[in-house]
Amino acid sequence: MTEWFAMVMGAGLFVLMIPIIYRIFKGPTGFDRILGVNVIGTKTAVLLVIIGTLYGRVEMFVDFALTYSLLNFVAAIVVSRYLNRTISLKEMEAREKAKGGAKA
Amino acid sequence: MTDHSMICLLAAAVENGEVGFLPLKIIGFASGVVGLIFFLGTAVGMVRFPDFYTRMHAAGKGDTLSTMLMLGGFGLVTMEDFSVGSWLLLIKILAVILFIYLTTPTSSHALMRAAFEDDEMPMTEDDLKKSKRKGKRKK
Amino acid sequence: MKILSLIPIIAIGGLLLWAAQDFPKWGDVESPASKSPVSSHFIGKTGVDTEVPNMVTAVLADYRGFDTMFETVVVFIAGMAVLAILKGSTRGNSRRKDHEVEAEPDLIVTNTVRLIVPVIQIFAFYVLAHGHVSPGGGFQGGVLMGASFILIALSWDLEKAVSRFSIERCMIVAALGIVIYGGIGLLSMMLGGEFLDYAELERVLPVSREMARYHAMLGVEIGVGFTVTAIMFALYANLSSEGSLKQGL
Amino acid sequence: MYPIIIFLLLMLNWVILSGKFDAFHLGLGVISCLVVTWISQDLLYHDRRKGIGERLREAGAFIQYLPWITWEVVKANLHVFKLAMTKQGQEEMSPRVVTFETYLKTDFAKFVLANSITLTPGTITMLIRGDVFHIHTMSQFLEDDLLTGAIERKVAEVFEPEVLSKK
Repeated sequence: MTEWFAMVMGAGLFVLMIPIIYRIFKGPTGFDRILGVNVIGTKTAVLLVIIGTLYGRVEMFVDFALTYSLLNFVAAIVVSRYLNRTISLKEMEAREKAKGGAKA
Repeated sequence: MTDHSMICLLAAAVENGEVGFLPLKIIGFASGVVGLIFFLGTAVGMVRFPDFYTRMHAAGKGDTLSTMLMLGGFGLVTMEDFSVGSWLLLIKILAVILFIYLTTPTSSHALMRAAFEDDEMPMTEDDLKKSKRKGKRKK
Repeated sequence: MKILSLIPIIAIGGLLLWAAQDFPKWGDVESPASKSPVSSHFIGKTGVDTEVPNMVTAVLADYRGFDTMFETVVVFIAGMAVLAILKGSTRGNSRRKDHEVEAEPDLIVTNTVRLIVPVIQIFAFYVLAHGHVSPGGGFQGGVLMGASFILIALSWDLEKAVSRFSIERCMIVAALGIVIYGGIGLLSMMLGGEFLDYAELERVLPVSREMARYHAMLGVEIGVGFTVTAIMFALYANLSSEGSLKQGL
Repeated sequence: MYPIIIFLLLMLNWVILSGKFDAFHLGLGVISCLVVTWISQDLLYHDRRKGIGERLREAGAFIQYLPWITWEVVKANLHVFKLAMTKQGQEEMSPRVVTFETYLKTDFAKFVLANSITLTPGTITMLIRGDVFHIHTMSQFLEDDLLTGAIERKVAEVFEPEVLSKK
């Protein structure tokens, strides 16, 4: 019964991930893609617990789930920070260009 | 009936060899399925919503509750006996839930702030109406 | 162009999937890996020799102790090389300085990080200390520990993280890890055994020969954890700021 | 005083993670908790002037606050579900950015308020500059709900009751 339930849940998660993968593929901006990756990452933690239920070793796989959700958080922070930084660099370059133009 | 006395009753039922812990399993199954339904809402929202900020609403909120419900459901389902080990396992799963509860809003805020400082302006009501009209005209 | 590159990728993926059919089934007794006498030896003897339930840890830290030791040394050398290359470099910095922006640390992110960094560190120690019974060990624990410092660097800025764990201290801790590892090996040599023959440690530890292996493995893992933590953070700090240790990513 | 509390909290954490109660593993736990307390105790409990009684009251109030916010999360999910799945929800959608100023003073209270706003239906905190919150909302009636300040009052009851009594 439990195995059957775990199988159904895993299959349901996989099916529902398809629209999100579509969003990652299509996404007009980079942020949409990151958002999709983030959602799938959170759901991977659930998938790990499902795999643990199937193998009958949940106490081991819960550790993996915790690590994975931590990794997901770090990834979101890194990406937002990186995009922030690169954007400001781009802005700076534009401003510099404008300054150079004024001088000339 | 308080939760505590109910758990004691359930434990007694298990010891007597009855179907005792079936109720817990049923609650677990139900919460898993409800979580899946909320995740469906997230998935559809991710596709249908018009711009990044509205999609963020779908992702940030749907993610929290559906993950919590699914993990909690599995925690209840795997509750085989009421030994110390299984209680610790349940508490560990609750810790993962707490972790997700804390980090999901934060990461959605961080992404949103990054997008906002990227001069990607959020869609306003007028923009939405315009895009809707355009869609209708195309049809 | 994108579509053109898709064709070989799909072809190679299909080829790999087709080749994967020839693999032995999961848990197949007849597969070459299960038939060889080496694996049956390890499966049968690990518990008797070392009292460690997790075979992977026993093989990594005991049967293959030399290999793991030099892996740790490789990690250390990688850190040293990056430091040596980037430490004196100023070419990147002069250009970079004009673009430094005043981004004040985000209130929500910093408060979340305040709450979760101690939890991550405890989790890292847990992974390190329970490498014997569940998956984990020195490398994994060290990476988690380093990640906690990197998280601090990301949410505030690099100066804050470096003030908590300076690069000099990083190098000391990294070297200390290797000294712990090699020291345990040397100690067992001085007590009459061979290098990294932990069983000889029973003379200084109040336990049996098998438990001496168990405890020595824990010590070795702690050494690996030290090195990996320090090198992780030093690599991040140097690479993200091009050696200047300012501002960061 | 505070280091001892942090040590005990970390020890609780260790016991939950480890699940082994023999002397060897508990000893390892004590050592690692001491190390973590030494490395990063300044991160937790930023404001050290508050007394222990005050902190206990805060913890109790926060535990009472949790069921309410969980119910809000459920409502938020139902709201998103409605917007995504029904045609009427699509019509109702009107995204915009709202700005308001908070009377909360400490950083931690602001952090809890911001995350609570993110979890309640239809609103996400976008930017905090000083006391000013920029919030992205999904529909009109939610915005009114936000501006009356129900969440803010709840958070203030937990962390800064003196601000409320002044008002």
